[in-house]
Amino acid sequence: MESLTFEYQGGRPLASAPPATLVGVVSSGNLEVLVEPTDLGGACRIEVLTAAVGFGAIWQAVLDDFFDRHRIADVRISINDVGATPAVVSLRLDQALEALTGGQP
Amino acid sequence: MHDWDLQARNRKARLERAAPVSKGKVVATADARALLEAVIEPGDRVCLEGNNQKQADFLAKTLASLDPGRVHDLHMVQSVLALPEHLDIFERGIATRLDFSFSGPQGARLAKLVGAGQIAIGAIHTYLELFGRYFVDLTPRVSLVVAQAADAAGNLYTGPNTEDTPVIVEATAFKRGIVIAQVNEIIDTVPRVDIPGDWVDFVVQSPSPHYIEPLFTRDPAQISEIQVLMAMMAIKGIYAEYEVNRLNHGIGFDTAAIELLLPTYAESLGLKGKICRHWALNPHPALIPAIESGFVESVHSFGSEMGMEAYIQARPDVFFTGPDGSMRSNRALCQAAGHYACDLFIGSTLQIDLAGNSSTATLGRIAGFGGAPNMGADARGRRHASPAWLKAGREARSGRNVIPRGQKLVIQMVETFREHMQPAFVERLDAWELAESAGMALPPVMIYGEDVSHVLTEEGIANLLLCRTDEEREQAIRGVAGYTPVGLARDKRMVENLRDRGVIRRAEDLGIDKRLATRDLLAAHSIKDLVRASGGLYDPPKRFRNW
Amino acid sequence: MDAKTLLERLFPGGCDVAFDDVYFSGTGQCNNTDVAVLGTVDNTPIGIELAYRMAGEVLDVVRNHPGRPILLLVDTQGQRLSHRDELLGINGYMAHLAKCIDLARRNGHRILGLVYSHAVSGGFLASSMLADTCYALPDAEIRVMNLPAMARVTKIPLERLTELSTASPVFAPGVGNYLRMGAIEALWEGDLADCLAKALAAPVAGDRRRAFGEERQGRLLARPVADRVRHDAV
Amino acid sequence: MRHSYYEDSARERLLGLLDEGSFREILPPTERVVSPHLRQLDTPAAFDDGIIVGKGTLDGHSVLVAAQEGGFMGGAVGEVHGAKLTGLLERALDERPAAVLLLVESGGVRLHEANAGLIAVSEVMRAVLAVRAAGVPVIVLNGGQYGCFGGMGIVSRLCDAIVMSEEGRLGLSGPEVIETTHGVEEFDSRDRALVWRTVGGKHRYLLGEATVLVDDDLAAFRAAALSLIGSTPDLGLEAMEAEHARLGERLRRFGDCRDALDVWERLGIAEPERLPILDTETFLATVSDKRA
Repeated sequence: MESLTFEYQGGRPLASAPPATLVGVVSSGNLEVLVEPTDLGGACRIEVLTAAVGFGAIWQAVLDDFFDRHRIADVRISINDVGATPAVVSLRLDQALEALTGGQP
Repeated sequence: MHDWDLQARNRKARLERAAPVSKGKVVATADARALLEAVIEPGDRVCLEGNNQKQADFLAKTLASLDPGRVHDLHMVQSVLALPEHLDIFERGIATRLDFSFSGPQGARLAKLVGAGQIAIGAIHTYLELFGRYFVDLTPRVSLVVAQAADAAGNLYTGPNTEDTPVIVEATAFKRGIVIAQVNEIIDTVPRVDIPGDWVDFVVQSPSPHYIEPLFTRDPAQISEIQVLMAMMAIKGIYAEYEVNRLNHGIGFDTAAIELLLPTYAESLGLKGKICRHWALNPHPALIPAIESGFVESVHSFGSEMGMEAYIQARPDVFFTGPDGSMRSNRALCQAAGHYACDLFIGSTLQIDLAGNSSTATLGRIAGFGGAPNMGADARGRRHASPAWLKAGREARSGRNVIPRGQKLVIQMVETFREHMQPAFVERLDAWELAESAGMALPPVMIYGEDVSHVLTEEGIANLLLCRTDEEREQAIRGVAGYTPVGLARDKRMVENLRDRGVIRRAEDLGIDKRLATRDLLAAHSIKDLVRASGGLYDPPKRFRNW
Repeated sequence: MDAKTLLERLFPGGCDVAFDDVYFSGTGQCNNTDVAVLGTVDNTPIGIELAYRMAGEVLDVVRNHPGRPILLLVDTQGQRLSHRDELLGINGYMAHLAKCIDLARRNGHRILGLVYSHAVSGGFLASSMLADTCYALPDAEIRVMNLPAMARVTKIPLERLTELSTASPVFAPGVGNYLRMGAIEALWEGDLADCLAKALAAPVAGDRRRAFGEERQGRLLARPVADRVRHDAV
Repeated sequence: MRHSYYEDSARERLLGLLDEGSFREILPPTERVVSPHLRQLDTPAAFDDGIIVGKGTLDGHSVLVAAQEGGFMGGAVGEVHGAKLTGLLERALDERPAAVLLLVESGGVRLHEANAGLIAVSEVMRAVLAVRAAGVPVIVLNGGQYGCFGGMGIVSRLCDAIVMSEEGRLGLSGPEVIETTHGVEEFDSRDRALVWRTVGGKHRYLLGEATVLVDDDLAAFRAAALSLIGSTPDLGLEAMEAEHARLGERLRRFGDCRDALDVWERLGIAEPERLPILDTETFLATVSDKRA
């Protein structure tokens, strides 16, 4: 198991503060993503707990791109991962944001 | 005076030695061993039938049980090393030399035996190459083949799994060799004659029906949403744009996803009747919904697939069937069809390098090639035109002062990471190391980069036809390699430039909403859905059922 | 301890218990009160016939001897593992036994369980664990799975499991672990007749195992989590 | 269009089953009440420990619901997971909803915390019976990919009714466990047709263990649950004696059967080998007067 934390600045706060949302399942090749609007002083914080050790650089790249796509602030994202591929991670993150904002930017 | 009839006299001597154990052409099951010891001579070139579907398993077992003191130094020529007995023959010292095409399940053991010096490999071929050499310099002296049934005159009925039998028997029988067939039953009249009796010397009933592997069945339940997305890109970004109507699909969940999206997604794009009408393909159960919805006009097959018999029989307008109603397959002819008459091949692989070369080789395993290289190669001898072929050719030649010609579409479809986070894109194929460690003349490349027209991943489609330099080609591949080390090392500006030029196209560039890429798009979600789509005609093997 | 010795020590004044292969049932006397006894011997697997038979015995006590306490003395290696038991719905037979024991409880029968030899998984779940209170002899064995098998299934190294099991009661076999986690009320030692008498006299108030687990520091989350789910406002 | 219950996650099932917007989760993932034991064994935890519990409405009727997530450790019961289920059932004693719905999907006890899981299942069993004794029906829905085995297989049969699809499986010991212990001759776990005709929904329905058999369709599960929430639990002596008689009759009638096909033939079903492939509607029509 490996624990990784990433923090991004410069995003925009959400229009409203929607309730927290969870997508995905903690199963082999999959992950769960919990997204919670919360006051982080304008930051977006992503905490990853993963069963696959040694992929920090790939997480960094995947999450950089995710943040570039959505540029959110004051959101805490928590991930429990069981070796999902970057494609699945990106998909779940996008789904979680979609579920959180109901498709509104 | 030169003697021009040595082969025929040798054949006669062999037949005479076998006379005591045969009644006409029929040999009792218990006498199979005696028969082989009578007709096979040390040093013979022996062809043992068995592809990745049906197996002459009883004759393989019998051959492996012979006394190496009497039968030895055989040169085996065969399509596939599938059964443990195929290697027992070498381990026991009965055979020493091998020419073959594919060894999937036995690849690791094969590598060990080669390493130990117990097998000398002549060459690893594609199916068509190997079949070709049966008529040039690898003609079998004795062939051990397999059929569903025989009559007393030796006429063989193969049922839907004709596969390699005709090409093996033709090469052997017309060069004075000996043909022995194992059959499930000996009956008075065969339902149809797949191999004429006067090409066959002996028939033996096997103690149990021959083994067939259901190799082409993919359970729709295991198709992922990523594979659905990739299938959407294949249909919209390639099949529709090139108007692909004649094609072959590799085996895999990626291609099964495409088959299952035809009646739903492709239909919604108005593509019925415009794409995917003619196939060189085994009867994939995943194709049933597309057939039922009227997408598919014809399918010719290398072999059959377990459980599809009744469905095929009920759809004679689509499949090639005999007067008895059951399918007639033929691997050699379908391989030729796939190579020359198809506009597109799409399949998966394990590794792709920066030039687009792909390989399924892994260290410690000698896997071979099978049919993919013939499907996945531009047919340089092709002369007839089609819209897809012409468009691909135009793209490859635009801006160059060369005479116009067409080109085949060869698509490598892979997720950037395989399971356990193994990257599909690599700087250097493992095939190089394998070649060095196994003393091969060349690294075993499945599909050469120069033949690949597109690389499709969940990140998008790289159209290699439009690349003008090796550097562009490399960046186009890096550009769809996602978060693999190869992908992360891309030149971002160059990749964006390639995207602007349409060399790289992402899902959004194709107008595909990724949110729609869910399993809901699949025309069947389970094997049971396939059974229902077939009107109850498809009868899947037990292991694929959940009812 | 074998069942006959056990019965002699539980009922020094004698008891009327009939053995039939691995099954036994009857009555014993404790302070002039009749106690229904049923159980198994020889570390037996509980299949559908045995579960059915025990359920019938419990129903018989409820029908014919209102209020009579029931003492469960089940020695089992767990449910019987067979295709035929699954075919006929062994889970339903186990559930039926559990329902019958619960019926007896609701009809005023005191239900006691005593693990005197082995108690494993399904066989334990459907019998003694349904008792008002369950006790054990100190040298009895209670488990779901032994550690080597657990290591195979979970793919966690055996050394790691063995090491952790010295500190955590949560997965390793052992009566002590079940005591700490609250599933075993107490260990019976010394005068077993006296233990039985005291247990029959003790008051009962619902399922207290979570509270014991928390008090004994063996199972810290079950009680607060269940309480929160029961009472949190939503 | 059908919406597959089998393919959905527990969360999707639960949201799709209840009236839209009515679900309120208790101890939601944001509370992060995770299993401490998994972390200790270097195994990933889930924020809801693989079970979602809460309240909502079903066609306006107030219900308490729990859904097990088979994808997470096979839906197995650990300390937190089990305590959430027990707590929810006990909540029914206070709130008296129209019913408690259990969307089961579980391999049984979670081995990583085996003792805690076993005790937890026993607490769930006691709680189910307490809720029923208080007059609140407990209804099981079983149609997930991982089936329902082990302790949860027993729990299911303690409830008022079981709704199954033919894809659902219900048993005690999983086929793999039996094969590992007694060999492939006893139970070939890879023979999926054998597995399903032994523990699958159709056989369970024919034996009378599943109350209702539905298509693998979320709406069909919802309709079946709705049809059952009015039932009145009966745990009295006569009811138990009647159940005892039924189970005894099953033993007498089918005790020597070696395969589900023997059972079905004995039930008087013509061409029993055809049953597995029939769609639900045809199956129900074929067996309507033949159930045990």
